[in-house]
Amino acid sequence: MTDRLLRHIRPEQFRELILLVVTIGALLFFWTQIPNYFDPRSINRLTVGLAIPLVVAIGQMMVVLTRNIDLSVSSTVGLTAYVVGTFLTRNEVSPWVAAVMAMLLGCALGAINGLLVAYGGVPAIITTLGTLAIYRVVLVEISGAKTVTTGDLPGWIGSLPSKTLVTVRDYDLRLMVAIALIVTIAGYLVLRFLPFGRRLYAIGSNPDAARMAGLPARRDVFCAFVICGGLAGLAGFMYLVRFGNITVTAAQGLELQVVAAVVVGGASILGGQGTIFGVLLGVMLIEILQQSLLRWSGLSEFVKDAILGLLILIAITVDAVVLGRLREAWVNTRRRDRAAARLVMEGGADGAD
Amino acid sequence: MGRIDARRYLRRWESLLVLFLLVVLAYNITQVSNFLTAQNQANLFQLSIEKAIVALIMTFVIISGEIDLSVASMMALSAAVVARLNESRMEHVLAIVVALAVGLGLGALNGFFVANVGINSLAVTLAGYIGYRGLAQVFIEDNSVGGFPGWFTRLGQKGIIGPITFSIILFFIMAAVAGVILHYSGFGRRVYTVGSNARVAIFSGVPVARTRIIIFATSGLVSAIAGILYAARLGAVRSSTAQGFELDIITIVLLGGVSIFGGVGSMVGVLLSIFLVLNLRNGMTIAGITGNTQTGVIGLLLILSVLIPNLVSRAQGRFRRTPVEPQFQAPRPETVQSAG
Amino acid sequence: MKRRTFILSAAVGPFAPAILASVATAQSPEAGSGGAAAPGQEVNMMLLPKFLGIAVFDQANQGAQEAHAELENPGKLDFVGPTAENSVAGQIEFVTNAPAGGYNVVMLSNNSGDQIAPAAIAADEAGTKVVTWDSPIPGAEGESLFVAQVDFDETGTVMAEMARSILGEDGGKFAILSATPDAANQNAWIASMEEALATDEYANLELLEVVYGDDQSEKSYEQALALVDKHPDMELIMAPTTVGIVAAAKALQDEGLCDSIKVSGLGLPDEMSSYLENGCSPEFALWSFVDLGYLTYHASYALATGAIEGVEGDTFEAGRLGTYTIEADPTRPDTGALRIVMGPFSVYNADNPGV
Amino acid sequence: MADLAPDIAPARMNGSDESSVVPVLEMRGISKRFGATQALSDVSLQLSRGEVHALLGENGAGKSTLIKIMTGIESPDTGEILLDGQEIHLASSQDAQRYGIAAMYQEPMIFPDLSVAENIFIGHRNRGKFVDRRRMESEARDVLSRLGVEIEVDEPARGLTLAEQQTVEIAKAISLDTRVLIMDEPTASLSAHEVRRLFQIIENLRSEGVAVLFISHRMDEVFEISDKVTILRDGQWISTRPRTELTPRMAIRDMVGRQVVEIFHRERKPPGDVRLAVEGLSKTGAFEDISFEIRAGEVLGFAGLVGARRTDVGLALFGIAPADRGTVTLDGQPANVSSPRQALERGIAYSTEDRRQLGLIMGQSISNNIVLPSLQRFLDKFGLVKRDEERTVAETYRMLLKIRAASVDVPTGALSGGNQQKVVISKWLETRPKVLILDEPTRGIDVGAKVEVHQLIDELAGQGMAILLISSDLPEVLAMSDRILIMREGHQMAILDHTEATQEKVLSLAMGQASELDDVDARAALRAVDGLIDAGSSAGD
Repeated sequence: MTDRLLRHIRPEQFRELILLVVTIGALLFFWTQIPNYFDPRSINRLTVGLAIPLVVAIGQMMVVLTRNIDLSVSSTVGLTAYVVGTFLTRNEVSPWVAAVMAMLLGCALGAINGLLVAYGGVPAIITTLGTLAIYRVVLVEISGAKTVTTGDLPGWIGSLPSKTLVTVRDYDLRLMVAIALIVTIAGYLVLRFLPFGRRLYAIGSNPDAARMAGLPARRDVFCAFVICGGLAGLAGFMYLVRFGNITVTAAQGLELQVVAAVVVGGASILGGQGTIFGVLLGVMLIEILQQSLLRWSGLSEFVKDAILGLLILIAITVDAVVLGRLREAWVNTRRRDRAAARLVMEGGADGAD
Repeated sequence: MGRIDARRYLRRWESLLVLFLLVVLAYNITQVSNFLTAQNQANLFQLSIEKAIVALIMTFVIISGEIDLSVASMMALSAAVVARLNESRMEHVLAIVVALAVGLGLGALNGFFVANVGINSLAVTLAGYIGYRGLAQVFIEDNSVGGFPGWFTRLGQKGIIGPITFSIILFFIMAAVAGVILHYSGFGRRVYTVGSNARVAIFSGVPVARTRIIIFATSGLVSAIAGILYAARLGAVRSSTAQGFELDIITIVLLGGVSIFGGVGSMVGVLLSIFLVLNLRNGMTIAGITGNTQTGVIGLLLILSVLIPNLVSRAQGRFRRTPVEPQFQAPRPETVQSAG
Repeated sequence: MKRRTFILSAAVGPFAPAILASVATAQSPEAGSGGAAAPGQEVNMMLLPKFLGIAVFDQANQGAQEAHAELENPGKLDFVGPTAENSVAGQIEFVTNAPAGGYNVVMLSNNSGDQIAPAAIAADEAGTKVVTWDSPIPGAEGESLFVAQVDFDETGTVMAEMARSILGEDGGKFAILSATPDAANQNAWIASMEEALATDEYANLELLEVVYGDDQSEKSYEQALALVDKHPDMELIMAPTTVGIVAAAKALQDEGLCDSIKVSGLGLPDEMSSYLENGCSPEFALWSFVDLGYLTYHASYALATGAIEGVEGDTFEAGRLGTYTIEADPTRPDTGALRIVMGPFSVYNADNPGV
Repeated sequence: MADLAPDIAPARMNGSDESSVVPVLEMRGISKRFGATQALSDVSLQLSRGEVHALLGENGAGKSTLIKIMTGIESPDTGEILLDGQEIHLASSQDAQRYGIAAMYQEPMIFPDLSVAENIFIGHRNRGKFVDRRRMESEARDVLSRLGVEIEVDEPARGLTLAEQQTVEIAKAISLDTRVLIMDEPTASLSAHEVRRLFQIIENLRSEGVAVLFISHRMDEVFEISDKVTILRDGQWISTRPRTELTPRMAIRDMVGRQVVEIFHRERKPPGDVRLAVEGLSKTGAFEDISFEIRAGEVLGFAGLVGARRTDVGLALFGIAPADRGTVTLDGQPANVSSPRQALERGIAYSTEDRRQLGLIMGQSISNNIVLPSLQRFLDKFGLVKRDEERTVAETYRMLLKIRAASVDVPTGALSGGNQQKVVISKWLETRPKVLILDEPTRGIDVGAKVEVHQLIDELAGQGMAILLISSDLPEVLAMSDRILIMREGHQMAILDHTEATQEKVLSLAMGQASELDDVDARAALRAVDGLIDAGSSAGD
């Protein structure tokens, strides 16, 4: 039975299936609990809430694939939001220019991480733990602890968050969500169809082999950090647009939320495994939980973090226990199939097994 | 990539820390007028004493090749438990015992998932990081709960010997005990063994799973102690108590020369790092440098302390480094994958 | 939901229905002795806000710097503070280290409730005065003096009055979006507003819930939207915090909800002007934080130089603001707390946009 | 020794016809120094088209350094590398790859998360800007069929057996138009059947004109497959001869630099009482119905081809991967153990062949490693380690087993393979076992150290220890054992007395239809222990 199942579906796909079912289950559950849950308004709120963590998570995942981690993303988001915000209070530029500025700044910050990790040989967790603090300090120092406020920003900042591309029966596709979706699709394409993307999997999957195979591992790891920084920069721009008021604490704590989403989405902390679709589901599940518990009167919102913690624990345990077994079973099924095929090919011999 | 001669490596690291410490001390003594007063010295410890205490057990955790991100959340949870029980008029000593038991139990639970279920500790304790603070929220919601008995807050705030508080005395006792256990006991030897190569440990009959569970359970217990001391010092508890402490604590330990890959590190290094960080913070605070900048300076120190030796040895061309450092305990078991 | 906040205003003065801007004139220039402290004396000052990164605290610093220059103080005036997530421990750290840093006065906007008391007492014993402003130490231990921006009991009435003026005579339902649960000033204001609501005057105003945005934009933003979804019949969000009010206004504007739900509370005219224009926030109130910093500095300077002793009835000259008298703090009875009330409240609306 | 080496470099012999005999790759006068060690001095080597060239030498002879230089991982201090007679410089492994030089190692460098096709083509440049899966997969199928193997190319490589992974690596090399393929101990972990298949592939490569540099410790393989043999010793070139002009005895002499007694000859003494009795031991998917007994002072050899599941029996007795059925008694007491700890308590010790991953903690000192399994005995009543005692004991082993190290504080990572093996054995001896299971105790160590290990086995047996010797080195098993148990695919074929055992007899019993279903012994231990780590069963305790 499992054999037959395993011939058609790989364990990784199975996990995504489970995650999808859980996500839909959560939606249905809250639908029965919260009035007007599938209202256009609620759905719009949910999708907009997804946008920023999703963009950061896509970048984070690229780094995690290479068996590294970037904890500095939250400071990058905060710093770019602040710097671009300050720039905008003094200069009138178009949204596009501002977004590109934010991404470039993010890339630069990511490049510092990438240099230290890929070329300086400093472990990623140490590097980004350091830059998490350092980028925040830069923010505090250049801001003199002052705040960017909506009032000082150009008018388009005020209208951008509610800017809607398509509306179907009051269900909006907001610009912010569209950006996040474009990033997600781009991430999917890069990881699936670019040699660079496949190399990221290779590097995390077996770093020694990557070196032996002559892959440009240093450069690729560096690039992964730059991309992660760039996307965090873009998220910084989105953050500025969405919240308008940027204080020195902007986006603090986002890093672990994003890592949690990536982990729940099935990317391995040890690199080499994970899909964009999984990350999307991971971000969605966490966001649904957070947003819904804030609005659910059946349970105090104060239990939401406890539930979130439990959820992560369940996700990783299911992964370790169930998927570990499945993967082993899958490998065995495959081998048995191959051996059987070979026996047939080689004329049967004395069917030993 | 195992470090072939860990001892020599550590000795070099510790010398570097001593040098840093001397520079900072020299600056503080000459530039800060009241630096050497007993009160200031006591303050210096008192203000970060909870982090220093947790850093002691975090040293064990990281040397054993694991990480515990849940310590600060555990501090908040134990403090919240004490506060909640105190509020519902439970005998205060009993409340403390319950909170300690919670710490021990949830720490052991972390350990169970790491050692017996086989999940990467980063993932397990990330769940704890979110979940334990979540439990604290369940207990005290977003209130600030205080009203502890007088003896409890006095214990956290008033000096026992001059300005030296109970927490400071406890820290030094715990540091001595931790040092002896890590470096001179059989358990300490096992911690290094498990962190260096868990497979060899299993083949040698070392109780690997039990060692890990003990480490994580102790981590929970010590975090609970620190959380309770923190509650006593502040006199009131919120669910956001000790937020962000975990990264400070890990930074202190790594700055002390403990390898994030496990198997390498010494208590002397960590103590030096604690003294360095405390003095640095004290000097900077008195010089009017804000908390954020302090953290940044320490972060920079952390990166430089790994980067500089790397660059030096590369300049000397002694060995090539691998382009991609494995992030956490390589090699990776193929059969089961860790997180997700 | 059961709350365990500090109940500060046990006794509340009589309510004048429409006090608003006119009432809170705090100066009492007729009161006796004291006078100006001699300028040019060395006093080392620390201005310690709740945390860094909030516009109003920058304004307070501006006022303090103004007074610092005016009094030709050769000592230092440092504007330092913790970050938001580390506010409680950070404030305690700064106050604890203040004597060693050679500060004579710490001017504190307390965000730590009574948790800061031990550090304040220790600082006081070590010769560093603790003068609070904006937000006091609830139990007043270790605190020499509190410089209140307005009469706290009055704030509740002002907020109730604004709520009624927005919701109309028929009243309606509203929620409060506060700062942190430890913020003594917000807690006192909310308590005072709840008392006001208990009177017949505001009987048709119903407070649905109090939530906390921790003075962080994003959390306040999310909380505001959650309030909207949780309470479909809510018509007003009252945010007695400058961060919360602007985040809530932005959230409602982004979601296009300003027609049905309004925002009010305490806000900076600078930050709120666009929401005043587009009707998201037709009315809000505040006082001058520049003046608050200025006054706090003067009071602290007078105290540190010995120009006043810091007892009830002392009066002193506060530069361009005139003369002030120290009085017992009626919002914190039985604690021996002393305060100076600055005032007045400014209410901003279409007639008085404030910018 | 230069006098022993006739100069047969073809280029110089037939100088006239340059184009046909210029070697594909020539290493000329290569020297390399690491700190105080001269790893290579003035070593030369020529590889020609379609030639299988074996490289022999003891551990530390400089083979791996030479390979690293050929693949651009290290650069030589002096000397030149010529490709088709043109000097080239290899700054990185990418450079080597570009010139068509590839290497494969004992442990295949596979990406378990990528598909087979991707594994083959991941290192390729100039395959266009995008990944064209369909084209890649069809090309991968082509390459694999050229090698005569059939593997599904669109599935993750984690599902492959070790041999299949090697095939993928060879396919990768071929797809890169590799002209020189270096194979570093490719057969070390393959079953006999798989070795045959590999040799078939090497034949294909030879006919395609690829130059193969083949490194192996197994003399029989070297003599079977290679055209030419080069021998290194102590970083120096000793000889290069056509295989036909070489005998194993000559090869060993060149490798060791002296005439050595190849095999230790053991005096058998009458054994004592039965120590370990095993009855009907079975483990599903591994081995079936194993029964034997070992007496005190007896050496029981475990012979069989790789894949015969001998290691699994050892792991079961030691409690790493306990058996499902059957009984084990030790000195008459039941000894079915479920963890190494229980095994050690009862006096069963197991020395693994994988020193690097399972045997020693390389970063820790000799003394720490030696006392590790018996740490409990070195603790005082406070649980503190009695360091003096620890040192004394470690010193004793250093003297007794002639471990060559400056002191017992030296980290084991700094020792040679043979000395590491002695530390491993010391560590188990210190547990004072009644039964010692030795799994491939002489694999990968040089001939001198091998003889010392054999002497040690003899002494231990003489002291009354029961020894279970698992070895793929048939002469070693024949020389050392009192009796020999022969396994084939998890089944016990026979137990022969040393008097009746001959190489032919043992081999004929051991050979048979080899199974391809499972990984081979060398990985069984790793897999078992990872199972413990991951599933974290209580067996660790």
